[in-house]
Amino acid sequence: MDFDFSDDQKLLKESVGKLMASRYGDFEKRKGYQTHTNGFDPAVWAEYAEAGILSLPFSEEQGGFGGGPVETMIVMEEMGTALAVEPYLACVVLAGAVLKYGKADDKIPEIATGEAIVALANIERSSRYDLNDVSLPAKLDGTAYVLEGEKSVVLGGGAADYFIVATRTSGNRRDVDGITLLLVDAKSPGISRRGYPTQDGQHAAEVSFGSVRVPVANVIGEVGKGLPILARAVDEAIAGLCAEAVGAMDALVKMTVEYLKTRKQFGVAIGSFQALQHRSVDMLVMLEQARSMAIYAALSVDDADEVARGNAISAAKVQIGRSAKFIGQQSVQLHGGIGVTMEYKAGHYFKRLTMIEQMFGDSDYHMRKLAASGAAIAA
Amino acid sequence: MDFDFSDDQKLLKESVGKLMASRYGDFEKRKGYQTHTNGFDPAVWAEYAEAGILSLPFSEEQGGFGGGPVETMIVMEEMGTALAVEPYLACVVLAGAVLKYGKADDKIPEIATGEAIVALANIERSSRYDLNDVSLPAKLDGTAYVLEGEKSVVLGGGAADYFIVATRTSGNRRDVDGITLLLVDAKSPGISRRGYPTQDGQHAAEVSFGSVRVPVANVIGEVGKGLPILARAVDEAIAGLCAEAVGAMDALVKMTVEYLKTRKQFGVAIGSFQALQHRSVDMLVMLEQARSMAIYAALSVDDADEVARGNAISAAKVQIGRSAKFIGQQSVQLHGGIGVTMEYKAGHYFKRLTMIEQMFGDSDYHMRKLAASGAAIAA
Amino acid sequence: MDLNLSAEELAFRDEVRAFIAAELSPETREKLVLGREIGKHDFVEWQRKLNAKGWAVPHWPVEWGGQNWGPMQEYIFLDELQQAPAPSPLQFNCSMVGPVIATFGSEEQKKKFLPATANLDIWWCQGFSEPGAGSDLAGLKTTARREGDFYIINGQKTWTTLAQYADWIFVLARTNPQAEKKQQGISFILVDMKTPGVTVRPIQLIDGGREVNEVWFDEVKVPAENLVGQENRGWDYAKFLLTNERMGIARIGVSKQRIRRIKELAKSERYGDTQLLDQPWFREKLVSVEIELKALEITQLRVLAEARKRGKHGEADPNSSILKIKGSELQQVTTELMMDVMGPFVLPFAASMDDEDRTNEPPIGPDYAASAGPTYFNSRKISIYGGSNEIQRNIIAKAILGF
Amino acid sequence: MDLNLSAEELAFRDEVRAFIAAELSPETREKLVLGREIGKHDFVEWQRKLNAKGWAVPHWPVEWGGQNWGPMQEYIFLDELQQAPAPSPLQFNCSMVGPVIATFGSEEQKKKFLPATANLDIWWCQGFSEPGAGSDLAGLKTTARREGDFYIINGQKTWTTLAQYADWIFVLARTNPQAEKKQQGISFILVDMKTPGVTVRPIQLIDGGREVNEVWFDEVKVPAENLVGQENRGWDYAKFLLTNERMGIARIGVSKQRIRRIKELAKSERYGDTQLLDQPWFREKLVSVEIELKALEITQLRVLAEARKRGKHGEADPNSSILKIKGSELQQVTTELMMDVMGPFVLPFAASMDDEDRTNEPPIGPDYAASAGPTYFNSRKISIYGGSNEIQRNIIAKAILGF
Repeated sequence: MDFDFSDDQKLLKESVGKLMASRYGDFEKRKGYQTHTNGFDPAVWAEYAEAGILSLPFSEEQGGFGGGPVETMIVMEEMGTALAVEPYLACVVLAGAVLKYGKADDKIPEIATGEAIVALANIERSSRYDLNDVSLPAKLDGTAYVLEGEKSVVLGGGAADYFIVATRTSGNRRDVDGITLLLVDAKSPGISRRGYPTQDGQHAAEVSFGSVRVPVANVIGEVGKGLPILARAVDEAIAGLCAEAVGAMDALVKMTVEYLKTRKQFGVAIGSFQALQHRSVDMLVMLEQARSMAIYAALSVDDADEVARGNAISAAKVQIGRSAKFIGQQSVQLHGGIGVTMEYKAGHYFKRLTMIEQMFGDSDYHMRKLAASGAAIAA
Repeated sequence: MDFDFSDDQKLLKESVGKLMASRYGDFEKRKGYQTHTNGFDPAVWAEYAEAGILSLPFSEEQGGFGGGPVETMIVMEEMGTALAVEPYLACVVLAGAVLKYGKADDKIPEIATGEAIVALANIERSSRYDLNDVSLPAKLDGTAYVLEGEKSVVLGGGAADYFIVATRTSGNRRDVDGITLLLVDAKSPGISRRGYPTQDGQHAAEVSFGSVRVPVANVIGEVGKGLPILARAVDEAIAGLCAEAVGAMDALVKMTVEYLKTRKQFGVAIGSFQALQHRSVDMLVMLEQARSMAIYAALSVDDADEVARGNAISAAKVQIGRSAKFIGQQSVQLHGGIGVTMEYKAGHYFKRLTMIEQMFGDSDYHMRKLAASGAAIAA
Repeated sequence: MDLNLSAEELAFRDEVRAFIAAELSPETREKLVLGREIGKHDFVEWQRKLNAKGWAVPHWPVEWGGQNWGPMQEYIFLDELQQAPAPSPLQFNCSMVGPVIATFGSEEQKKKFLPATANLDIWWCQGFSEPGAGSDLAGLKTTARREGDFYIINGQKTWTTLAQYADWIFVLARTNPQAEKKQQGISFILVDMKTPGVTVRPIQLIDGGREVNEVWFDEVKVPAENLVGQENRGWDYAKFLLTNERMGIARIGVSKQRIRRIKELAKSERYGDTQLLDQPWFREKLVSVEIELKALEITQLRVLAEARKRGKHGEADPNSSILKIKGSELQQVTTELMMDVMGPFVLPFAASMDDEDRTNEPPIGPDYAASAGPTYFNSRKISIYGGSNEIQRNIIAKAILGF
Repeated sequence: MDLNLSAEELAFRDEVRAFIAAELSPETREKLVLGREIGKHDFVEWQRKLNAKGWAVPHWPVEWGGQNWGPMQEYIFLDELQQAPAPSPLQFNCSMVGPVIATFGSEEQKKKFLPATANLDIWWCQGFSEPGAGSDLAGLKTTARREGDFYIINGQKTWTTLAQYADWIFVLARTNPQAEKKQQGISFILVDMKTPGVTVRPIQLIDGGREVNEVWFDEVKVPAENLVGQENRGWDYAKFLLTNERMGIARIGVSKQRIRRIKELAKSERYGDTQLLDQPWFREKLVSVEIELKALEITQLRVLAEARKRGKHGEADPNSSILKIKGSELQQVTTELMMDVMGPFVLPFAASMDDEDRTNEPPIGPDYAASAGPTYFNSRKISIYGGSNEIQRNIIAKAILGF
């Protein structure tokens, strides 16, 4: 039992913290980044590359630093505190994990150096949060698969140089088998996309595939066996998202307490009112519970037992979602009017936390998944 | 739209209020009543008879006063305020309704005069809250049914002179058809019972039927068609229970607020602490919501549309259950230690409210029933 | 006791319903259904139709267009508007400044302003809140200095809803800074927004919309005849006005309409191999809110019944604070349910959401998804404005529980 | 970072587990499983077994039987006891008066009391709370008047747990009523319960049990040598003692054990045509609590890890207030789930529940149902005693959030 970071991890935390402070310490800068095409400044991305955090989760053979889930947790928590807008989660954590576990190593160096953005395209109009719910057909035609259809809410999809597309090569819409992951060059003929900001100031895209030909060599993992890779990668992304949420919640709780101490009404700081103090305490309790579960998620994501891994990740997502909702809503409430304005940071934390709750399955979804799995949470 | 009582109803409220105050104004008296066999004092019951409240819900032809659901609401609310221990709900409201809707008028005068206690025996070991879950067989043998089996948690069963027994005369355990209600003399050979206090200081009994013969003339309603009568009677009992809960909650909220104003800690009345004031306000809000739904239940129980009636009653039971739990728990919490002692009244309200939540289906049960019914709550 | 509407009430409800069905512009209705902002044009067109029917200002004195309705009729009317859904008559005009002028204003003010206010020929906004005084309204700092026949106003107002459409603003300003208590020495003054020195700066809210504003007053010269009632008595008029605001504070019709809409959408939204509405967990969430809403509706009706007994111009009923707390919570929770319907499509932000004039971009995902997130974000204000729910709890603790 | 137990910790856990399995009386265990009260005999027998093994007072100084365990080992030990379930060593002896005597007592006191306290040859109870001073402990009024070589004690204590079994009581009494602050002038005195003038009156709790008492002191004459430490310094010793009490305050093992039990029962409980445990809604309720419990367990471990860093006798960690709040809520909610299992059989009250010696009456309904209601009722005290959850929030607001 050990909750300490190693010396390397402490260094990492410090250096990422510094980097994020320099890029995001002034909240106005963030607004500037968002005005770039695809919602982030490539210069910041290049800095990430230089600082080594784009290569962090990849092995040395893959051109990376061999960081594990704890390292990802450290980076993501700092991203959460900063409310960073770059597609780190989408490209490095999520798509990166697909490449890693799909043993498609050749694109990893391009991610690690910042040369290429890779985005996972798996959501369809009716799939909601079910990873097995994939219809988009990939029909074999000689040495290529031909893709036809649409993918939605592709995180980081506007800037993507490559898409990892979850396609159906056999079976029916919700079958577990028959899902094939294909690496698709975003410049392939027949691809069109529409990028847009998301509610929380990040970016995503709708992507259409019109008779897009993809060489069979671009299969990630094995044909028809894409789901376990997808599930593993999404679990890793959820663990990262949990850490991001903790960073955001921690910052938001601090900000709210600070506000209560300085904001005066009726001649006194409103933080002198017991009801508001107790509310703040309840927020702190929710934060600490969330922090514990983010750690749990990070330390469970490498669990060899897939069911145990999935359960741990679902449990963490539920706690994070509940805490995020409570802390987000209460922070806005305690701030009063200013909490719902665009110019003030608290509302942006609230929006990001709200979207985190919705991503990769909301709390209800993961509760039901856990209840159905029948396995207890590991004691 | 009218929330006023008629003049007669106002008189009723006043007279029942006075009666209950004289019997229960001193909380020690209640403890005395509980020491009687079957947990209540027959003298108090006789007073109820004299005051006319035992005959209240029955028509004049049945020897009653023709009171409707609003009159029952008035009486039950006063019973709740007083924390009365007599089997009014069990005998007059619940069993009385079975007799009324089963058109078995001949026993009603005995209830109305206080001569006889009638109790409904429908719960079995595995039935939980499902009224259709009836196994106890009644086999026709000549001109009698022969009953064999056990009934549990028969409210008022210790004192009962007659039981109304839900029996299975055809079909399988959970079939909707084939349930027959029989009026059974408690002195019939083969009946044994074991009375006991309930958690809230009321009384119930386990009853066994060993080859008990019941004349076919004692069928209430029609053979095999007992369920709708049962359902109607239970809905009426739930409406009454909702009113009782409102009486208890109202008294408990008042008591708690009074306590907060007088109890001193750290040199001040603890009611000066904002967090406790706001908690009291939340209790009040829950009380007013419950009061509204108790009214809704009373005014819906005569609804000719069975589905609408059932939905209204379920909705009321859910709100009452939620309010009762919140108010009960918070009252005890705000009282501190004294709230969990037997000698102080608050804990007894809490216990009664807890059992009310469990009776005739808890909030979860009625939520699921509503969700499954598909019909929206009447707008 | 009877929960049913009387025959007259039913007839009235049907009349309102028929009128809305016949008169409300389908475009306005669609914007409301889709959760989009409605623009000035929607408000004005609709209010003029209501005014033509005599329904824009039913609670005003009869000589100025009032209908002498009881609280129940007023409630039915508002509830039908909310459920339609249709815009309510602009509250700044009809529930706020109108009744104040009608009650405390001079004859000249009544003639000049009331008909135009009822017909939305003048659009009013409310100059009460200030940056330093949120829940502590009486702590306001804006001043009105008397100079001859004029007041010179200086200061800043904030959270001024739809000031960008407004022709006039009613302002609370301090005319006697030496007054003993902060509630004293405040006056209620009407200001033409075109007066030099008035500046409006929009505040963008987190949903992307720009419904509120800051309004700056820099040596704004206002004729003294624009003072309503007596100098230094403005706090009394503001209190009177805020009492008026409380009718329909729970906005039950809005929540009802949203729940109905959610059911409609959940019927067509696919969930695995079923429809979303077939999922027991989803139905239980809906039912759970419906129960509370039904309870609140009856609580609302009970408060109204009491109001009817007290007569028209009673004191503010502290029970309306209960309606505010629970009503705001339920409005907020329905917006959460709406997000549940959307699944991943809650994420995309439609840039065109913050403009009154839509671009022609197709929606991302289902066309009803775009407003779910913004509506949720925006709904957080409901428990903040008009006296935060914490302030409402203070009111109840004091006025009802006697702490 | 690593959430797994180390090899040593695992070995220790297994050793504790094996010891409990081999030594705990099945009757004691069954009472705990069924939620019945355990009697004096159960406590004494078990604690003597633990003491023989050297585990009754592991956190005491080594010379008095301590084991020099770290916080993690102490936690594992307690958690295993709670999960077994087995009684914990009597906290009044082991976590309260024992450490105070060992730290502040005279050599004579140590020799006289510590071995007997560890072996439960002396049963201690705690004389702190008074009727007028609940959360405001320092407001106590009991006095100890010095007369020659004696103190004369007068006053009333309340909420004295298991005083009916106690041989001795440790009392906080006011020795200097003139002290400036209420925390000053208090002394910590040991009193033989057999001293004339000591009267114990049981208080029945709403579950029917009689675990707490009032203890009256009427001119009780106590040798002055029974003063612990210095006169008028009792408040410091009490604070020291209350810090000790906080280890395991969340009682996660108790909640874990109850959840396991609920699952077991729900597997055999019929629900319609299935088992209760097959009902999705029931599973979701369970999972919901399990998630929070898992989170709390890790929070607990994080607090322990900090404690390990700070070393053994650090200040009270205000984070333990978080553990108290959440831990009490979860204990309470598991008792609600247990009632859910019972359905209608939660109603019957078994008269024999309040006696240590059971009558031989058969149970009403399933034998495990009788304790569900009483356990729920009784559990409400958990958020009240040891500093109510409101007090814990005050502590956190001040000590962590800096209000």
